[in-house]
Amino acid sequence: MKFAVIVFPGSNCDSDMYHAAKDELGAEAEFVFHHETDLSGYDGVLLPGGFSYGDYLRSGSIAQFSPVMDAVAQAANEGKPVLGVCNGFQILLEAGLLPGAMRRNEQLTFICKTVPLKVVNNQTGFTGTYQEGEVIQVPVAHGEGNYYCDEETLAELQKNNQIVFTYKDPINGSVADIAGIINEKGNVLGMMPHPERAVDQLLGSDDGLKLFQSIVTHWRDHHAVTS
Amino acid sequence: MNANVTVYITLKEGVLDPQGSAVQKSLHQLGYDSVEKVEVGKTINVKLSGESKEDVKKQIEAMCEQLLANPVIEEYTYVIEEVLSV
Amino acid sequence: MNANVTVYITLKEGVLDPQGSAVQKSLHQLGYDSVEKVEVGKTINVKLSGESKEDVKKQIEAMCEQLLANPVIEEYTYVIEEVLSV
Amino acid sequence: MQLLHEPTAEMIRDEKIYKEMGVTDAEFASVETILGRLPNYTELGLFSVMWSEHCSYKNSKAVLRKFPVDGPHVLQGPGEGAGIIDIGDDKAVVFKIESHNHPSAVEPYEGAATGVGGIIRDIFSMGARPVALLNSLRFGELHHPRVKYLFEGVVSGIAGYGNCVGIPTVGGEIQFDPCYEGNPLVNAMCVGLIDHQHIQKGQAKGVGNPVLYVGASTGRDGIHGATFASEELSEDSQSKRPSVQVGDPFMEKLLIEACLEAVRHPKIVGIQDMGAAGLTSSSAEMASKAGSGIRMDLDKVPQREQAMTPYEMMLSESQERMLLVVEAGSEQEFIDLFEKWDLHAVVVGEVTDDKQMTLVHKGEVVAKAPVDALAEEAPVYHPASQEPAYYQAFQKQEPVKLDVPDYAVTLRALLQQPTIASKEWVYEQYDHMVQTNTVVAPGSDAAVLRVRGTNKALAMTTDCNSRYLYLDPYEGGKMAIAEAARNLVCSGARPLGVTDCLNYGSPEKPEIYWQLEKSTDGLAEACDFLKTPVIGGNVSLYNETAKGAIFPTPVIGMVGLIEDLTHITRQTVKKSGDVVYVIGE
Ligand SMILES: Nc1ncnc2c1ncn2[C@@H]1O[C@H](COP(=O)(O)OP(=O)(O)O)[C@@H](O)[C@H]1O
Repeated sequence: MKFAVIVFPGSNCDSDMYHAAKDELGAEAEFVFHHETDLSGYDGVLLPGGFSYGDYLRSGSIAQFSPVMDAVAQAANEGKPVLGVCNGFQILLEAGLLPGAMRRNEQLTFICKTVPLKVVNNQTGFTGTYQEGEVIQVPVAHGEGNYYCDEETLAELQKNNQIVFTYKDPINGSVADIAGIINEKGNVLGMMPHPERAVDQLLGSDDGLKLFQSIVTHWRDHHAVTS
Repeated sequence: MNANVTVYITLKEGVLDPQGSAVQKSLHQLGYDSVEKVEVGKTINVKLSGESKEDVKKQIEAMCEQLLANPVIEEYTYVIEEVLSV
Repeated sequence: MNANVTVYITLKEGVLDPQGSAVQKSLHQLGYDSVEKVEVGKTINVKLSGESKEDVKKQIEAMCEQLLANPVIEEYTYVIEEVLSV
Repeated sequence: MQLLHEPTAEMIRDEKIYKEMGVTDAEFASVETILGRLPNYTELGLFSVMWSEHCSYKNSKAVLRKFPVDGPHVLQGPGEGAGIIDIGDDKAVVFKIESHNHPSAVEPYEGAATGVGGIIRDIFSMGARPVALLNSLRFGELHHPRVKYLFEGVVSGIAGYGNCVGIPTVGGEIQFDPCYEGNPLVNAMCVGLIDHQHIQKGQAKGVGNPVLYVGASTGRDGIHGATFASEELSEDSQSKRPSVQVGDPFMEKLLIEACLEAVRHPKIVGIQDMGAAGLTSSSAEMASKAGSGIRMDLDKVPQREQAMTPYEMMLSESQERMLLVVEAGSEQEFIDLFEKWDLHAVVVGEVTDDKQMTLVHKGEVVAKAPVDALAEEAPVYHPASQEPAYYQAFQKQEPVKLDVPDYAVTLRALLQQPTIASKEWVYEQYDHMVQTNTVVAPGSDAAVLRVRGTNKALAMTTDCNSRYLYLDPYEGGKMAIAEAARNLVCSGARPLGVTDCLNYGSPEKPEIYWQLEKSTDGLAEACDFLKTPVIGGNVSLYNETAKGAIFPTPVIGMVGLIEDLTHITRQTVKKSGDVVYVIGE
């Protein structure tokens, strides 16, 4: 399986994402610059954290128009797995690939620490190797991670099982403590916590590795016949 | 027409405004007890030109929908001022 | 008097405005070629009461100096609107 | 300091206008001798910033000479943007600390943010990838609203900048004491990693080679920032508004990536950031180090504001700007390289052989001065030194015997002191994990980062107990070095070297100069003894307000090497039943 790691000029978790996919997971991975317009050669897309275009105005607002985003939308349409982490999640929201919006953290300060996350839905192509309800340790690092959606959308998310991760304890004011959601089709996941920072015990946790392993397992299961 | 447009962007009613609440709390701490509510918004001042006022309006609304405001949480109003060349 | 005051905060002339430049660049990339300049500022809407318009004015100016604006890089103006109770 | 009409050379002399720029009578006379004529306003501006304490170290050169600067592993000692130490495997560590005290006193968020931006540029202009940030902060007592405002602003400024550029802020220290009330200290340190072959120097060699300007355009911000840093803070410091610069971390991020690509280009000759004294110091220093001259056409300098004068352009301290010299004929390759990162590089001048800085504006030569005189020949002062009365009184005192009736009560009281209490509120605002190398995060003795591609790790810390230094500068100086070394050793590292930031009051006061002398004696002796050479640093004098000077505060940044990842140790107690030892006297 071959991943594209999208690099916006202000991405800063792109290398971390690349290392997680390539070195820790052992998959193929390549950086794809934001000017590119073709992702047909990749099986999955990783949108890393950072500050895409400086994140002035609103996080991810300018990135939604970058040339590569049309290709990301196309990959999503084709059913390829698309994972947006932190700024990647913000971009998916701004681009309308996931519902809702981000506000500044309730406490108005940036927050960086490892927090317990609940795996609410393990029936996705990203969480298959977790147990349902499992609590995992994953770092967060964001200033605008206060997820918002209106009540209708929230009801919809709940009904369709689209809430994949929640914070075990409230950390930033997010509606329903949402930390990560998936699209209806089940192939686009956005999450504020950084699984790519939790792939090595040396750095404190490797609970995020299973997420990447799940993607590969899911992909293999669905491509077993053709490849 | 040359125009100077100010776009005002505020959070939609019902969307909690963490910045507004924080400012309100600080003002109370500073002793401004009569403050009842604080809301923080953004202004974006755009200098541009268009064929007519209609055209400027069309451009600004398109910009707001596309980029300047996020319709999920924000709403906008704007004021167009004509700039007469010197 | 009950008042609804809107404070407009902008960067002082000559202070770098990375936000404005970023938005401007993005608007150009989206094809809005007629955009000449973009500046980003803040609005703070304060609902408060005072003994008189003078008093409201005094309070608001004090708030601006103390907290709302950063006099080192920002300047402010405000508009006071009287709210007649229903 | 925005004049509609610049004064003529004669007016500058007759009305002693040079004094407004911090130039003394004697210094003005030597400028006249060097030029063989009266300087014009622009030329005087060049000298005034290059000869400010901040750029020339005219009051501190003598004490800096005491520091040991060599060692078997030192690849670059003081004299470049940052020092470099070999760590084996063909890799080296690059680090430096710098102050941004006065800007932070006036505008805490931007002052701290631009301090971080500046030190990062010092590291990547050596060709190194910045891998960690640390800081060292001093404030007055937290119950003052202004202090609280400064503290919160500084912390969020450091966070705002470091988090955006994607360099983890992994360590630091904070002390609260009334002596810092009007004059907080904000020192920022950056650590980078480099492969030996990519080490760059800031030199302008090769007659005819083009000089490229890249990054943010030049505005009127920060004019005379270097001079501002070399004066005491006074009531009207607040009104010296143009000295405040606003940082653009996104621009910095683009510069990091683009410049790291540029230094790997075979046709790069030299690169330096425009820090204090902006275009003036970068161009003069690059030319002086290479034994060349430099000629610049100021009309080519990207400008953010209208009708800027040569004086304003040369003295602006607008942030996020770099100066490069490349081989003639290759300029387009570099322009294209920067374009890829949405950065605009322009040729603003060329290297000459006349050892002069020549500035052209609207087709006319508007300033000409020898680069060595600007960069190297500032006067060196040996201020008077005198043992302060307070110190003599302390020496005569009987040792105080502390009466502690209830240890639990005292312990709790101590732990509530802001200086001692947990700093979690601060470091949770810093992204300390980005780049995924942080093995030991903030909260322990030293931060530890693994070095990818090796089995090694680096430990790093900043330390200084200024109270000790006030009580006894010499012993306190030794203790600052020893404390930093202990923090590294406790993490499993062997200390490699030191960067220091000497924060003191006005050297023109004999008691302050005495503190500077004695404490640097102690620092130098301890560095010598522990074999931790000083490979770079920064001096910040004139940290005074009307209420007096700060404690002598030489902040020590120290970096150590852990040879094996399994040797990393942490501060936390492991499990109950473990034995506790006390080592030492
Ligand atoms: N306190 C100090 N200890 C050791 N070296 C110092 C100290 N202060 C300054 N230096 C060194 O002197 C050299 C010149 O400093 P400076 O002109 O400030 O360079 P920069 O502009 O890059 O800070 C630098 O290499 C710096 O490391």
